[in-house]
Amino acid sequence: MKKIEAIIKPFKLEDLKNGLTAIGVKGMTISEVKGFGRQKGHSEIFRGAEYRVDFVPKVKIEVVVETDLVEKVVQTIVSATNTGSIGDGKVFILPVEGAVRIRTGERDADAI
Amino acid sequence: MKKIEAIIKPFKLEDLKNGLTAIGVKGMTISEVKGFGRQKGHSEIFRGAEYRVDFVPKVKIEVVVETDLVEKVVQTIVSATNTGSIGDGKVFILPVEGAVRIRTGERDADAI
Amino acid sequence: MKKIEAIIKPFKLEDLKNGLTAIGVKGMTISEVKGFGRQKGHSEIFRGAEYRVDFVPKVKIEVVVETDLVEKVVQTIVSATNTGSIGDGKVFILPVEGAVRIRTGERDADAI
Amino acid sequence: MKKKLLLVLLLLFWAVPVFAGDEPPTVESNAAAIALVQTHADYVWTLVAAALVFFMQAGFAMVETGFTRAKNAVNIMMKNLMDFCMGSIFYWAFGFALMFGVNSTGFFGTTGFFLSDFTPGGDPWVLAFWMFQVVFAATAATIVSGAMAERTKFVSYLIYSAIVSAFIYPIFGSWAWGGLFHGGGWLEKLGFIDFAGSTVVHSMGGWISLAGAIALGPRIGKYTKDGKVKPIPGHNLPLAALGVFILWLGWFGFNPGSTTAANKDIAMIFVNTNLAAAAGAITALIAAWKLFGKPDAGMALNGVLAGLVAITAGCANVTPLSSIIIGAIAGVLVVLSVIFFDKIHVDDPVGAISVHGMNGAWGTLAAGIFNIGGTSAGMIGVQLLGIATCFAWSFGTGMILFAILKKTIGLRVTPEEEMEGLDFGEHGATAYPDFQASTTLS
Amino acid sequence: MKKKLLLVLLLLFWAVPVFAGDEPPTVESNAAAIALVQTHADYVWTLVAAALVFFMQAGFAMVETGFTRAKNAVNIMMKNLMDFCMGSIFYWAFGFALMFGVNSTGFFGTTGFFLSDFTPGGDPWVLAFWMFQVVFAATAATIVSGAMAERTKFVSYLIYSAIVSAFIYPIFGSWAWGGLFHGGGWLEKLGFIDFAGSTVVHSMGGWISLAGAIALGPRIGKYTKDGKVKPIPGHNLPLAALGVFILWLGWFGFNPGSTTAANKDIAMIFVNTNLAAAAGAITALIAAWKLFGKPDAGMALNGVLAGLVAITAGCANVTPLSSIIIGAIAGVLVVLSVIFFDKIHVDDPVGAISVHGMNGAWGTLAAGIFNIGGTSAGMIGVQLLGIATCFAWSFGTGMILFAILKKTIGLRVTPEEEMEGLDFGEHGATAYPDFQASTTLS
Amino acid sequence: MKKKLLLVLLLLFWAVPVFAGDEPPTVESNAAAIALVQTHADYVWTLVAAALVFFMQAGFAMVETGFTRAKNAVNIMMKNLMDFCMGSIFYWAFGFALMFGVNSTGFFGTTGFFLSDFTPGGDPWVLAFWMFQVVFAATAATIVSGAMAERTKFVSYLIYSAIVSAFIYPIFGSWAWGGLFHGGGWLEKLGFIDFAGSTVVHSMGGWISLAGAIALGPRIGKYTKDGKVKPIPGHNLPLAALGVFILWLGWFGFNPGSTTAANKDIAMIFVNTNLAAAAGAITALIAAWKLFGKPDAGMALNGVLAGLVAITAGCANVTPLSSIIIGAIAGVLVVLSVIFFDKIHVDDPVGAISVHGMNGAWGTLAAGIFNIGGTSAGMIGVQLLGIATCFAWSFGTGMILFAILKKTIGLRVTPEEEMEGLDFGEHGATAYPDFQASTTLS
Ligand SMILES: Nc1ncnc2c1ncn2[C@@H]1O[C@H](COP(=O)(O)OP(=O)(O)O)[C@@H](O)[C@H]1O
Ligand SMILES: Nc1ncnc2c1ncn2[C@@H]1O[C@H](COP(=O)(O)OP(=O)(O)O)[C@@H](O)[C@H]1O
Ligand SMILES: Nc1ncnc2c1ncn2[C@@H]1O[C@H](COP(=O)(O)OP(=O)(O)O)[C@@H](O)[C@H]1O
Repeated sequence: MKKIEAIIKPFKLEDLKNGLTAIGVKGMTISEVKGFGRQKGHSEIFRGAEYRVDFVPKVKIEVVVETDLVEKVVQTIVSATNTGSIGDGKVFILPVEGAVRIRTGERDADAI
Repeated sequence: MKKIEAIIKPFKLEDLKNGLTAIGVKGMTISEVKGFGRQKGHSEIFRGAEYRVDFVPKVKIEVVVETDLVEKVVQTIVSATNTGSIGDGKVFILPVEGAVRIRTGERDADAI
Repeated sequence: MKKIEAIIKPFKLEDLKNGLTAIGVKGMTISEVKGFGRQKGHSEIFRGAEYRVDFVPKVKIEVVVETDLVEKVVQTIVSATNTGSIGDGKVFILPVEGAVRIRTGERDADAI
Repeated sequence: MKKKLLLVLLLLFWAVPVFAGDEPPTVESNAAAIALVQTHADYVWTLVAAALVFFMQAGFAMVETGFTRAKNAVNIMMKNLMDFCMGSIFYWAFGFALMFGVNSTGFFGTTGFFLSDFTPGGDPWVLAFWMFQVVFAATAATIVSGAMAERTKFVSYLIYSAIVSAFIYPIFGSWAWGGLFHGGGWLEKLGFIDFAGSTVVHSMGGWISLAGAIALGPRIGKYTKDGKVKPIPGHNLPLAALGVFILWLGWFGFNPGSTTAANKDIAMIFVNTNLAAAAGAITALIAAWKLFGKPDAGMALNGVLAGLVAITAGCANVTPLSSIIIGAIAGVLVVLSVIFFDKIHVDDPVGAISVHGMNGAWGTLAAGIFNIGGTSAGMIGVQLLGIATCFAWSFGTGMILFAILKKTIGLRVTPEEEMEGLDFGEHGATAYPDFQASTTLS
Repeated sequence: MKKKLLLVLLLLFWAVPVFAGDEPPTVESNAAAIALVQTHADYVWTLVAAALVFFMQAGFAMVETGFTRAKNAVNIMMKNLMDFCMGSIFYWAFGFALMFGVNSTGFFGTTGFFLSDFTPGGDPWVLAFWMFQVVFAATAATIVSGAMAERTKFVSYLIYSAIVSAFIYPIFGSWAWGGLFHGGGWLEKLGFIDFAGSTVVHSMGGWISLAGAIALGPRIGKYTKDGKVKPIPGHNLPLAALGVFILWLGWFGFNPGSTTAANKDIAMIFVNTNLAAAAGAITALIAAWKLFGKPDAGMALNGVLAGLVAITAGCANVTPLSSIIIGAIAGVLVVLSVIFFDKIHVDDPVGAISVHGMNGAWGTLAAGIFNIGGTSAGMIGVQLLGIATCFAWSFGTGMILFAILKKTIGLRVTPEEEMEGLDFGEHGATAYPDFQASTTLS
Repeated sequence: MKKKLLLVLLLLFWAVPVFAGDEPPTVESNAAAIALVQTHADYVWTLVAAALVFFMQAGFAMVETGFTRAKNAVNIMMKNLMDFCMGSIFYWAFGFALMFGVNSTGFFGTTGFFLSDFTPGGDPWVLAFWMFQVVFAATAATIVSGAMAERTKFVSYLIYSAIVSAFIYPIFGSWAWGGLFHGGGWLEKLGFIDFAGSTVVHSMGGWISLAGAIALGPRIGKYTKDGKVKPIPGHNLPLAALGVFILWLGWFGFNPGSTTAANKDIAMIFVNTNLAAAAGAITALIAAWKLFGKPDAGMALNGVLAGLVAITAGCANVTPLSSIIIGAIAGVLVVLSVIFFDKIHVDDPVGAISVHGMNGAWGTLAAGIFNIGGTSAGMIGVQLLGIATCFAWSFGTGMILFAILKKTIGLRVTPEEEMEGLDFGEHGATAYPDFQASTTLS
């Protein structure tokens, strides 16, 4: 089992959700994050003084899937969220050693 | 060392916190997330037009513990947050290769 | 490749960002979290009744780097965010099995 | 220019209808014209005051929303908006007639339904007076929404607000104030003093709030199994503070406007209203500081309102110094009262019972005690009678009304809906969709 | 004390300038003094009403901000603030003269630019009247900002607001209201009834809103490729509700203040205004409940405004009962109209077209239908003529204005800026930096 | 009906107490009755204006809260609420007497403590006048809370507000305005012009703000080690904008109400007030646009206030055109001044020093320069003398007061508390518990 974390541009979330459900992903968890990277932030003004905002709003998607699905999920994420412009984001793959569905106590494959 | 991530229903957080502290867990980190899964979202109306809200508010708990504690922690989480209804959430177990306590520089077991 | 997660005091974020960029880290992702640990929360009052707030605001930094950089990054984080007082936070190191840059499809080392 | 001329003509015309407009003025025509100008001033003042009292609806909405949770903000706004709308229509249809219609029995009026006292071309004073009275009726009604916040079915609340504005408020009102128009009630005949409504409006609302809070029971999670109070902090204290400022402003219409005449009396009423509010805030702040170790903001805000409610009965017949004393006592009273009702597990999210009920009673008593013309056992007795009658009537009818609603369409939303929030459950809405909620106060 | 004496003297002095101040009063001097006191009351009432109408600017700002997204909140506030500022200056320079200057043709006035009608020492009535009129002009202008929200270039909006206040609004206004001062227009000569501006102010703003919304096109994401409506929920409904309360308050200046005189007529206007608003909210709520299954908050708020707009034309010449009917119909009309404009993909974020345009027209028609003095085909005809003329003029000139802006400096921000929000793009600002935004409504 | 009769009687009764109520009117009784009606109009206008000025407290609270951080929102609300409450009580006890009591020396009054000038049954004008004056005193006091925001101990602020309302403000006030009642000060005797208080109220508040900001030092993180300005953006700009709208509304009481009489003069004052505010916003916007490349919202809001402050002194003795010029200059001045004070590291979170101090001075000077009756070196001299005296007095006494507070109970909270926020530290509260805070601005 792997956990796939993707950091994407917020307005791409819906496309991503649709893409993943289309390939049979049953669930995912998202959160509001802020990103720092090649895509620079911008300067704002408050009552006459300028300040930098270096962190850009992003959305993080976490989806845990069985290992054999990983490549497909990654492909789907990339194609659903790629705009070709700086700041599109990243996908990271992390190992997962176990999963439990709280409602039923089911484990691993059955849990997701 | 493992990191246990649990996605739960927000109103269960306090029970979970009490459960974990009861078994000697010293710390944890939580965050506001939104979930997508079997538990469907709902439709809302704004000035006469309907729209779907597919993501359900959830709370994510991250707790890093030594390997031998994992099973106990998982059990505690499940029993503290299970309501038997769809959307109770998931528990995921991820490997952790190291930990540092910033205040002291202590490592691994001593860090948590 | 490893993912380094640090839970820090919010006001230390800027120092941390500067520290990491100084050692050549190109990107990172941050999120608002709440922490529970040795640093106790506090009590508040609302219209005459007291209640405990056990969770303390923290910021979580996630940075994925190549394995050989890990130690340097951890050092930088600790020195940038250490204040010596309870609640400074933790650093966790997790394995990462792959990375993709959504914009280009570049993989692993090239992705970050 | 032509305007002023026109006015002179108009004045003369009004004043001496028998002569043509270009008749030269006489002493008599002047006297009549003077009275007419005074009447115009009375209209302006009464209606400007009514507008200020109307604005109190916004104040209540802000205070109640600020003191409750984000997930119920839309519902509370809607309750505060719609109870005024329902109240306006039902007070127009029934309430005003019951309160100010010709009243042979002394128990309620029987004429003037649907504003039938007004006929085009006739004296429009009934309209100015109605306008001032309808905002009072709506005030009494809206007080209750705060105490019943975060758990009441919207449709049941709408029905409640219609009934209160149409019957419960006006009938008691006719006993104390009917004589201000065509009516005349038994209580006023005994010399009951309640100039602007500490009892008629505020205690009324407060005691119905008590009935509502009891009928509903506390919000989920407000009291732990072992009986401890678990406060549910309000989600927007700046909004609550804005609401209090708006209410204070509105009270400058509520109290001085109750003269329904532009005269010199309004000066003392303004000063008394302001001093009582200030004193109430200060003593509430000090009391909270002593009791809880911190100058609690919510209590200071309640203290302002307590002072305002308490001076409402006596604002025209006590001195400024007495007003400070009355307000100061109100500020302490509200703090103790809030603690008391929490202790007995009556869950009143905004403190409506303590602010309006308790301090309405205190203010009514104080109007007797501090009366400029001196006080007497008899006077105090009548005040106490009025206070007791108001409690019996409003708490009693309130209990009956809520019991009926409970039995029929139901009074409280389901636990699931209450957890998720009434904004979604009742209105399918979210108050703040662009902000990440914090669900983890814990 | 000395104050009152001083007043008597002052009065006599003003009244009979020929005599010295210590001359004994005469019947004539008294008559003049009475007229003067009445004039003072007129000034006070007209200017207090103007202040209330001014406050409607805050109401519009709150409603529009509450009904749109957090990322555009600063921009909307700025538009609502600056259009009033631009309007004040341009109405002072040009608008007032075109609307109320001496008007030989019946099409626009030609005297009184830069308030030149006023000379120190002269009759200041022109100033009181200007003050009351400028807040009306600004109301017409600011209505449009809501319909054009979340996508309009700030600089283009500033230019628009100047043009509307200087030319578009005043020229039509001179046709209907010029006779209130030095002017006199063809429409009022036909007997067109629009007491406080359902057509002159609200339809005007509504139809320019329609032109603006069409010229701009819908916000990104409002309508899906397959033509479905994808609502963009407002970010702060409590703020929107506060705005509606403020607007309701302001309308107590807008309608009764249009007497520009302290007299008894204001009583019925107050009552009618209040009843129509209440009825509008109730029927809008019921309509929404029936149609969408829930008592939609946004629609109830729009319903209040619809009722207020609809009663504005006839508030002085219909009965309270008629006002309830007019408001009740307005409440249903606004719901249907909002649905209609969404169906034809005219993206009006706050419902300005439906509230002000449609109900301004309805209210103007209703003023003829429900006229206390009775109605007639001719009367209805004139009302319809006025409604049609207003549509032709304001929609037409609006379309031309926006087309020119489009061709020249551009009317709409870039898609990138629109996605990121106009607060940053136009003002380099963030409305709520201390709150974690929720970008994932999805 | 019976009401109007009753009024005639009442009028006659008041007017000619010697005769019975049913005496026929005479020329003399009419003259007296006319004066009485005018007096009633004066009471209504003065007290309505006082209510509007009171509401400015809400405006200040909103502006200051909106321009500062969420973690201090409760504290700022409490400061704005409690300084008015403290001010009301201390101005009642001491301030009014020092300002308007009989003043033999020309330096302060010595009669009328605790409102002892009023005796039941006596002329209530002193109460109306007090009501109007207390809201002015509280305005001067509350201006300072903004400049001292986000770092001042709550208890020290309470003490400050008592001292200012009881002594610092009234003593200077007696020099310029004492003659409006029983007093009479040296400055007014020289012919100093400050009709509604550019100097007496606003510069006073502004210069004490300067003293406070200096005494406290800047907020942690406002200036980097290398001296760069690191702005701390306000957390709720819509709230700040609402505050500005409320203040603008309140100024329609502040300036025209300063006639404390219902007369024709209020018309020009309304117009001047409005035009100066509009001009100030426009020039501030343009200046910001030129200087920073964007139409900065905060500066436009400050521009409105700058225009309002600047016209306050001369609103009754300059023309509308002059008002536009005065406001336009104020708008530029406030932008430059804000930049200047940031450059010298005086941390004024809301710009109180620039808005009230600098523009109060400018407005006072302008009242001399643009005087309708023409100006003169002597007149300018007296204006400058008044400006300088105000600075010396308020900055001086402010510095002393804050130094004493510093030495005794302390003026500033601990760095830890400042970082965590004063809401928790001072009040044990959270302003917005249901929202996820964003702690990571950069
Ligand atoms: N090394 C990293 N570790 C974690 N998150 C990263 C890292 N680098 C980038 N990110 C995340 O990815 C986002 C996009 O990266 P960025 O370099 O801006 O653009 P791109 O991915 O197109 O090169 C950043 O905003 C940040 O949230
Ligand atoms: N594959 C997954 N990866 C990550 N998070 C998931 C996954 N599936 C579900 N979740 C999270 O768990 C929550 C509950 O899952 P859901 O399917 O709705 O109910 P249940 O766990 O009872 O079957 C979801 O809201 C989502 O946050
Ligand atoms: N076992 C854990 N797993 C995950 N996060 C933890 C754990 N222990 C502590 N934390 C996080 O680290 C933060 C600081 O820990 P704490 O014990 O309060 O202070 P310190 O790190 O100085 O000992 C906590 O607020 C929490 O967010």
